[in-house]
Amino acid sequence: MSGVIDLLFWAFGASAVVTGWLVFRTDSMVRAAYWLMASFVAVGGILVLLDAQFLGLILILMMAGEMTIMAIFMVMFMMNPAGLNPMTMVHQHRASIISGAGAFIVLALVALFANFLAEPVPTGAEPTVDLGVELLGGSMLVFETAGVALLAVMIGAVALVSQQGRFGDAEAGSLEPSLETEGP
Amino acid sequence: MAALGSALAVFLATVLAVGAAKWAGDVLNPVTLTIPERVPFAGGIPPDYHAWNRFHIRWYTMALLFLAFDMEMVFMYPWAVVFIREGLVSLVEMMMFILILLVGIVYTWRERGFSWA
Amino acid sequence: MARARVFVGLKETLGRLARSGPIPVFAVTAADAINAVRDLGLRREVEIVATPRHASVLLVAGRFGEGPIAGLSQIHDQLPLPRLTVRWNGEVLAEIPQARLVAGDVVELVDRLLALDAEILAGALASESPLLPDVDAVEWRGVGPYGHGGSGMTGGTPFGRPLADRAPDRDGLELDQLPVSVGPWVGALPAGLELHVKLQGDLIQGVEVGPKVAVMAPVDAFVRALDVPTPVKLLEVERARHHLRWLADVLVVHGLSALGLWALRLAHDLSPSDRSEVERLLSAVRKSGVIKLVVGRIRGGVVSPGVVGTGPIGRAAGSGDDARLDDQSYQELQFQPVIGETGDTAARWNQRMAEVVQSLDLAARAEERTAFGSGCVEGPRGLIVSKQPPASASLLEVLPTLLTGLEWGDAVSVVWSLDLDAFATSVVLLPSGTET
Amino acid sequence: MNALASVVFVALVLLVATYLVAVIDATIMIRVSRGRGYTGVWMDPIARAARLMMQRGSRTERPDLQVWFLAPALLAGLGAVALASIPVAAAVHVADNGAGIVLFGAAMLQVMVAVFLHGWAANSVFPMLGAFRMAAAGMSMSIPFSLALITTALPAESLSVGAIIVSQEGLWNVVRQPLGLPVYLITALAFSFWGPMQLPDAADLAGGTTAEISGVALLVWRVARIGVLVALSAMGAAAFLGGYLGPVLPGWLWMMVKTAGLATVMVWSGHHFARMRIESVVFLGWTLLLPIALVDVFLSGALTL
Repeated sequence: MSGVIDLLFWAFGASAVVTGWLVFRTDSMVRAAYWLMASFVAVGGILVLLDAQFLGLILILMMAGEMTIMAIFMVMFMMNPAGLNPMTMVHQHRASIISGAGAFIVLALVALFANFLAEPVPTGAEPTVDLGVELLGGSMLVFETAGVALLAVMIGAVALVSQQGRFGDAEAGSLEPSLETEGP
Repeated sequence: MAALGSALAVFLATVLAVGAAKWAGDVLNPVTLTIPERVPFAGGIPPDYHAWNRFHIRWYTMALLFLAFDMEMVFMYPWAVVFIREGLVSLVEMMMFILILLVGIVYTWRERGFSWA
Repeated sequence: MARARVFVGLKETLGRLARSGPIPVFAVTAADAINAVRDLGLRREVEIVATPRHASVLLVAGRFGEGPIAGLSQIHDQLPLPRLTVRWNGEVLAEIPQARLVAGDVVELVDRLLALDAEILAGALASESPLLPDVDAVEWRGVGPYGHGGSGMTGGTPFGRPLADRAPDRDGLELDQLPVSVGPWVGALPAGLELHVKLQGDLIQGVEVGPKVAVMAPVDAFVRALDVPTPVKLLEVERARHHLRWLADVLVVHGLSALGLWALRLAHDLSPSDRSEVERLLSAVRKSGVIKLVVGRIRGGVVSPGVVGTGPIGRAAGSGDDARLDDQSYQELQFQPVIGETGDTAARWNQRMAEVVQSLDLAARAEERTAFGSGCVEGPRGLIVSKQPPASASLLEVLPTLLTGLEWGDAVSVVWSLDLDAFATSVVLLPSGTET
Repeated sequence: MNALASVVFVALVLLVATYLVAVIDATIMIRVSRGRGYTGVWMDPIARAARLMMQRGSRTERPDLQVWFLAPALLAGLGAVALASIPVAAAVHVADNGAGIVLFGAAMLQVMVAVFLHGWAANSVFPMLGAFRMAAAGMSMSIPFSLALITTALPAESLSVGAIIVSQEGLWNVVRQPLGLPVYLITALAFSFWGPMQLPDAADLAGGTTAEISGVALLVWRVARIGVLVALSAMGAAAFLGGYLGPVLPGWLWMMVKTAGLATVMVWSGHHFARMRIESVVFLGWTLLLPIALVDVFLSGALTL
């Protein structure tokens, strides 16, 4: 059993890295977005292997929507969205190589030298339940604040992009009729 | 976890089997197509342009709203599991959370964010 | 060798199984064959499909003008193998001389189709080879730095076609505007209508009507009634049948193919006694929500009586114009036209559905009365005056204004609600001896 | 079940169920269109499948070929994995883990991805319009869809489908949460792009995302789409109609009857309700179904306490 799990871990790990790399190798915006999703799905698989089934699956669930939005907005705003003419997805080579290599070294050092707990998850532990209790108990304030933050995000997004407002076209100023000033 | 292993096996097996079926279909009827046979169909007149373009979605407001609500869904799942255990507190807390988000929906609806831009 | 035998055996079995199902047919239809093709759709042996990619048979029905038919060779090549072309009730095709000629009614056509299909499934008959030459429309292979025809980020003709250009939009974003030619032969639009549409996203920013296909004028009971007084009963049943057939088409476009088939079946042998059955159909159509929840929600698509003042379109917009009011027989029957108000897409649906019932009612009371015959008739699409193009011909001029700004699906709904005829979609050739 | 048994089991269930739904669809089609005296419904799906297997596949001139090939297989795989997350009888399941409804929801959201990719990859205008319609419909419907399912987890205190079924021993969720099943069924139509929500493959797009495919690819796409419908019906039966619970008959038979019932309702709706406009779908999802689903959550929650 543990042999299979090891195998799956390496398979998921390798696919996460390879698909992540493919994000930058493709010319198509849609492919890039969904390669990224594939990478997240592989990470979700690793989370499941770590017995965090809910977190792993919810990652896969969420990324379907999020990456579709990413694909759609990239298609909407990028020139040549399908990559019919070859182009490069990587820019600022020197800076990205340095930061990439730096991040890799730091993470590798952490992986090699950090003192990880070797405790397996106790049998009978229910991570989903613990998560729920935490949300409603200790982290209640954080959770409700997240609600307010999400509301702010929504209103901000709508205010920025909505073209036809309540009081007519946004470009016309969207003034409430009672506030209409005299003259043109 | 073993259950999810089975799920993975089912998924991969179906995808592979379907792939094999399509491969068999291509073996039965080898695909060699001429250029006109590959022209996209829109009623008989060949297209002048590639269909792939900067596609203007008319519901971008809704797409942004979806991002926020997708986050909210993540909280709902663990909440549902501990709902009875935590009792009234959980109901009130989640109601507060949802009511805050509903303001966003009402605002978007008032700004006509759900109709085609 | 053994493997080849297995494949042959497998193909034979599949062919035998496939024969018991419907033959998918893609139809290219001239005006005088539209009703025949609709009747063909009633047969279980045949299924009319919306795209050539799903079809086994290309059916070219009815009489066209001389010369090649726009888009026909292209569509022929878009059919997957094994494919077959059948020419029904018309001359030999210049572009597909090997097409099998069939003359006769639906029964004969279906018999011939079944025989040909069985042969082709058994491999006894070779599939038709492509018509168009296997060459690129635009030189692109080996062109440019990557050999794919493109240049820079968006320039050139990568893989044979350019990329769309940007255009400003009503919401201030400047994104790509994709010019597409839709039609003349696509299930989503009336046969023969070719639209050059500028799409930004799924929204239409501009419409031009493409070149028209030449077809022979269809002759129906209403055209004959121009010269000969015709029984009211016959005319009104024909009118109801016409509207039911229109209903069948639009129901299919709105995803209600089963109800559409019911409408066709009713239209096929309609008589005034079918009124209760027709009302059941109409009630099912109303309950489907297609009028209130679908076409009723389209913003736009209003045709004012000033544009078309006659026929169901005019009456749906509040015009009281109806040639039947001036006819003595109809006066005796105390005919009063149904008149709508808004003139939008839903009003046109309601108008035609009300007129079906009204026509059946008139037909039931008409007894032996005859009407018209003096050069002017109230046809199912409005006033027909002999030797003049019908009013519906002018509908195409308003199409660009009607459709601009609509989402693609809404635009399709509006187009179908206009019940465009050959005079609108095509160049109509009259039989020799008659003037235009 | 071990992996091999799971694969065989799901494949069998999927094939049989897909065939039955195709027969139900043909029967309803004939009844509604008043085509009397036709007895070929049992043979009809097989004949259509055989014809498509003999047909040569098609390509457009510059598609995203791998993606185009992958999409039908992906849709089939997602239908299978969604079906696998549902117990067919007490303790007989393939992949109902502690988070079965999350697995199911993830598969359904990925259906949106599969359809989007299918339409995008052809590089043709009708499939592409279909792809973007699916994205809009999927996003509008996914929140009420998930909420309806989450509500069924409230009395069960678990995200596992098996636990949700067990929690309905006294009273089915369809009675306890009357708003849930209608919301679930409407949104399920969107994820199986069926009937009133048949937007990506619609007739006004000449077949939409399928407009450019023929042969085996078309067959796979159609079968997979029915497979998704079956999975959605089975989940509806498990989450709202008590799954395998029921008197007299064995559990698996109850599950089958309930699934077939819901599948029939969805297929029936396809022949009786017109396809909605995409704008209306977005509006419906956000301004009607979402508030109803929220009321459902809190009302059922208050009643559960």
